[in-house]
Amino acid sequence: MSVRVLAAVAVLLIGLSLALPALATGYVVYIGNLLLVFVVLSLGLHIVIGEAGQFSLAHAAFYGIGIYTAALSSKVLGLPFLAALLAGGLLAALCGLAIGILSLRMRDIYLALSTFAFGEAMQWVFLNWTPVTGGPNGLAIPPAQVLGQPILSDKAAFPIVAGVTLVVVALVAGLHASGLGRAFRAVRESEVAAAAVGIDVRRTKLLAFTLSAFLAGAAGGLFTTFSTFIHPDSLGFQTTILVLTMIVVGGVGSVTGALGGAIVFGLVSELLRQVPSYQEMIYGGILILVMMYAPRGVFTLVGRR
Amino acid sequence: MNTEIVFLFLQQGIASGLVTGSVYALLALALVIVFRTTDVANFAEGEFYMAAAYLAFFLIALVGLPIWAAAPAMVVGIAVAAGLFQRVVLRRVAAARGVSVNLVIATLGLSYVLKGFVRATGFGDTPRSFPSVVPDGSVTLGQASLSYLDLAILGAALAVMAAFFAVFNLTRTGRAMRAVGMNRRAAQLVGINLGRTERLVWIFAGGISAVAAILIAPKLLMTAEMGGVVTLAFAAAIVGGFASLPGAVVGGFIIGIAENLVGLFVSTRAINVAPFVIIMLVLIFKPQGLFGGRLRVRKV
Amino acid sequence: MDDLLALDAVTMRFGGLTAVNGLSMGVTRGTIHALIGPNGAGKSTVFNCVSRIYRPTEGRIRFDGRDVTGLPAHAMAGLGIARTFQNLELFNELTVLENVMLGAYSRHETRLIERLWPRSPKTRAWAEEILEGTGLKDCRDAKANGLDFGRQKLLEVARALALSPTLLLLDEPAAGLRSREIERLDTILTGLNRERGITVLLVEHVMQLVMSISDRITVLSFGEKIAEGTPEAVRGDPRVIEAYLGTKQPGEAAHGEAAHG
Amino acid sequence: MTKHSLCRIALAVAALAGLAGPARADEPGLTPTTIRIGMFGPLSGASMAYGFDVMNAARMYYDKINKEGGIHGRKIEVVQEDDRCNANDVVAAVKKLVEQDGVFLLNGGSCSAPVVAAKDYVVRSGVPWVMLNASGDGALYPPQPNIYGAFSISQRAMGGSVVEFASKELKAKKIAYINHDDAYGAWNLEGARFQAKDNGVTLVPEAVSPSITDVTAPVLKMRASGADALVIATYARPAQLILKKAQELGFNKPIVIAVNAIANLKQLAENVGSKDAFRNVYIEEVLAAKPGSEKLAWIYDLYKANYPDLAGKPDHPQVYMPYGIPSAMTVVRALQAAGPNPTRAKVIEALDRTDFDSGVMAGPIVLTKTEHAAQKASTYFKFDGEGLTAVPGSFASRWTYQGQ
Repeated sequence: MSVRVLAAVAVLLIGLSLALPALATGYVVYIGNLLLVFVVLSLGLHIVIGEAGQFSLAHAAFYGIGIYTAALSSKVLGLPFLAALLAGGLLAALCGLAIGILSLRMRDIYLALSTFAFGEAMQWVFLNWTPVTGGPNGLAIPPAQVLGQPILSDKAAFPIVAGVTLVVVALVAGLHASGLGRAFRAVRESEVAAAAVGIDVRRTKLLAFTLSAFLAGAAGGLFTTFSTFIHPDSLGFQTTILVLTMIVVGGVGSVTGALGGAIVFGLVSELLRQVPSYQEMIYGGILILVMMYAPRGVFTLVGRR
Repeated sequence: MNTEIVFLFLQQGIASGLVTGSVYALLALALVIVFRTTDVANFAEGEFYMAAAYLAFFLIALVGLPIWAAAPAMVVGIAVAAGLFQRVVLRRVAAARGVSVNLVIATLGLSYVLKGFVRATGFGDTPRSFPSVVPDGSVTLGQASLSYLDLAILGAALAVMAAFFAVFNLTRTGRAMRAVGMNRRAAQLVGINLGRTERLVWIFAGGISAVAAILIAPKLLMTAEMGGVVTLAFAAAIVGGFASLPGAVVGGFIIGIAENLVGLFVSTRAINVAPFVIIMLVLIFKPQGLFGGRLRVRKV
Repeated sequence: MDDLLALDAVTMRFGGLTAVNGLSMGVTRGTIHALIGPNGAGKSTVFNCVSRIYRPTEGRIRFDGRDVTGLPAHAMAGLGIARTFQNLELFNELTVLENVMLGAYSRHETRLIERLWPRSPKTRAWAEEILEGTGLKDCRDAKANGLDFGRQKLLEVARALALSPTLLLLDEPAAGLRSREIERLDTILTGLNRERGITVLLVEHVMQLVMSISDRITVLSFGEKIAEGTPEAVRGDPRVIEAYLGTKQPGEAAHGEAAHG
Repeated sequence: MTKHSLCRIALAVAALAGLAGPARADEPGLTPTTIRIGMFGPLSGASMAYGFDVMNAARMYYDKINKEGGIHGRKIEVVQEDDRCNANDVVAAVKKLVEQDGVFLLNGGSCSAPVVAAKDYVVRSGVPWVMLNASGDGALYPPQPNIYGAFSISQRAMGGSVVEFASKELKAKKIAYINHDDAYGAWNLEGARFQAKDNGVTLVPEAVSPSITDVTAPVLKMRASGADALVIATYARPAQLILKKAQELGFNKPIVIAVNAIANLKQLAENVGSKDAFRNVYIEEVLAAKPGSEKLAWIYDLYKANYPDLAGKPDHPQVYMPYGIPSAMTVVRALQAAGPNPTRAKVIEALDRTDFDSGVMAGPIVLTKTEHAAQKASTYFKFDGEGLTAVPGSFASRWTYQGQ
């Protein structure tokens, strides 16, 4: 992502933070909040798939860990929002690291399916660890505390969500342009050559897994600012696939692609609610057509690199 | 729990597990032959199987064809459709950028289209079945009881595996498929038609999915969501090594039996998590699955 | 003797196959040293042992007096060992500039802050300098897999040079190059060696290049060393001539091989 | 795609762009001639069967009321949203209906777990919410001031009732109970446990996933437990697999199929295949009469008249269709009771005094200030694979909310 695109994103997010709560309805702001959570999720998955080229299908699990941790640390420990969000991110990162270590010897489809299995197992844990997660009853999320004030509406939450998203976008764009980002991509392109130029391939992969899980967990923390309820049903493979679709349709390997894919696909998904009887066919058709005619993603032409 | 019950549980659990395992194995075989030749993890496999079941239902229940006429017609129909999908969509996706994730997303798109289509017909919600090709009745093995249909499914999984094993090892086409799987460029150099070989593999996969549907739909019932069972076929394939035909069958058995034993001796709540725990355990110790061989050292 | 790199009875077996058998050799600091031999002689295996892609079954490898046999592959770059690959291992989807910048990763971008700082100005400047020196400047923003073969080969060398290596391992740098490109390679390598004092170990079939630039040559056949010495000495060695299809001169024989090297 | 759906997408784009402002008024959704009601439920995807025709039923009932002159001269105007039975989409649908479309009240929700996601928002916004057929126990206990539900039956009441039936009518001392590991299952098991304890019988519960493929383990365990009766409280597909497996494994005790599992009965018999499987099978029903009976005929006739296209489609009307009627009736009655100048507060007050016989459900629809689950009764039939024979007597749950 070029500096110019980043600046545009910053202006847009800051502008929306000021304008949206004043002008739009709570519904529009809610959709905005949700889209931004998916932006953070996509950027997280982008790090592990787009940058480091490692196939991870456990993203929804890390997202869930972030949500439950943030909600519970706010409920039980009374942590303020930012601390709860970081707690969610860190616990998710820790799990990401563990999965990374276990998966180091695997590649391609084996890696994909072992992380898939982890994701499914975690969803089962969310559903069955009733004393902690509320199990099938779901968990009521307490209002996030910012500067001692509870956040009670989508409009109050939006500037916070937008602010955190902006920080994440800037960090991921910065990472992409940094030496570490290049090291990630080197591992993606050729592990042998990466080692030959002095990149510790194992450590780099682990770092990618950890960072990716951290962002997924942080996205979960963001979700708790405007949501009041979480159920394990929302934390399954469908969610992982949705995020994967966002980055692939946006353009694998491109920060702009992950960002744009999340926004566009989030919007498409919301708009398709209006055509219930056709939506699955339309959605599937879009995926096929994009893969046939825009295989590098719809956003790679804007702000490549 | 006394010993008598433990024995009963073991016998019935393993017997039924073998049958359910062959359901997974049949679908896993379709996944594996596609993957090892074309490198595509087919996320639409479940929907091929679903579409096949509904096509059979349509031909039998609505058109009124007898099953001996409907079954072959449906197998051919699905096989051709799978071949068409490869020809029209996948070839283009692969040509534009052979990244496997793009191919996966394309198959995912197809799965949504098929599910949406079946739902739009109105038949997708109520669980349905069509008359089984196998008569009612059951046999007792020790203390375990299995229906004729169960035995037919078990037999079919083994037969399909054997047939493919023969095709892959003994025929020219089969050897071409293997060669393409090992090294596409080299295969092309020795005169193998890549497009045709890949298309054949998809046609085969469509065919197995259809055969599986004839046998399995009466047992597991049909809804638009019935393709979800392929998750367990993926589990079976990966446990077996994802490129190995016997591996897929053994993997299917392992998953099927483990589900039952976990349900009987641990908790029925844990049945649906058992396959994923097995995947993780197997891959941690054998990163290429049970039959996947060793990690290849790449020449540089 | 001032050996920068020393192999001590290195043996590498793959299953039942012995690719390198008890090889001992030294590469003197500041020289260009060639490793030659017929196909399958084990030259690339030696390279892969030195760059730690393989762990030798037996024997020790010392670099600059230090035993490096147990170090991981990525540690070698930090010590100043750079390499190129016989079958090209570029970062295909990255640009030429990024490829070269990655070469600098372990020696010029060592502090965390440098690795995390967006756009990495220092590394960028250094990479530009390398591109200038290797004549790849005009394609700096092209993707590596978009270059022609000759430039891809050159890019491998450029990436290795970005590391500021003490020892440069070149695995068939001239294979597939046209004669004009080979001449340029000759100039670059000689220049590096003379001006920057980089020690070079190369595997090469193109004898024209080997004979013109090498200070010393080691000849391998079936995993064993059969000769070692100056180009003139090796050229006349009967065992070498025999290894290269009996009667032919090594130079002539190798031209045929280079086509499919 | 029809022109109509393109229009809908265009409108939705406009809404998201903030172009279509909300209706602002003291009492939103109210004009001198109309009352706007927001309806949501699964119109697409895997859960469509639970809500699609239930929404149609409620809509056709409102049409009927409109044709009869409306409510105090106001016509009911329905705005409908798809919630995909997915928590995020339920919340999006509810927020759109309340803030964008400015509806007066909500009449929606067919899936019990995800609808709970909208609870806090609805309570904060104060809009009256009458669920469709969602049991929604999670939003009803503890009672919220403006949320009403369980018009088919509350899951606690269902669990209590089947256990009552098994222990009183079938004289079972030990009852095997297979349910799901989801929200539904957690709630109905609570009612079942309470009733079993109260009746002094043993309950042997086993929970399975709704996506289970091999039901050998739960059925075999139930058989080995020596239970005198088996209650199947799963959804339709697993229930049919269990029924089939029970017969294959020679389970010969009575089997009670709870209402959650009821699909098309003819299809059920066909799917299970063997007639032997139905020697000792009972089904729970929450409608006032068996499907196809005289008493409910008006609903099916109305459906045919309102949706001739749909009625021609296979499997339509869907089994749960009639459940939409009592919910819509409750809304209409409360609006009528609130008088010619209704406010949300007046409607909530009226809802808290609801007590009528819908003629559609097995029991009366009763709502009070402290109990917001509407319907608790069920009846039982013996099912032999073809015909239904009513079992006389009432088998009510005795579970009540005791606070947290």
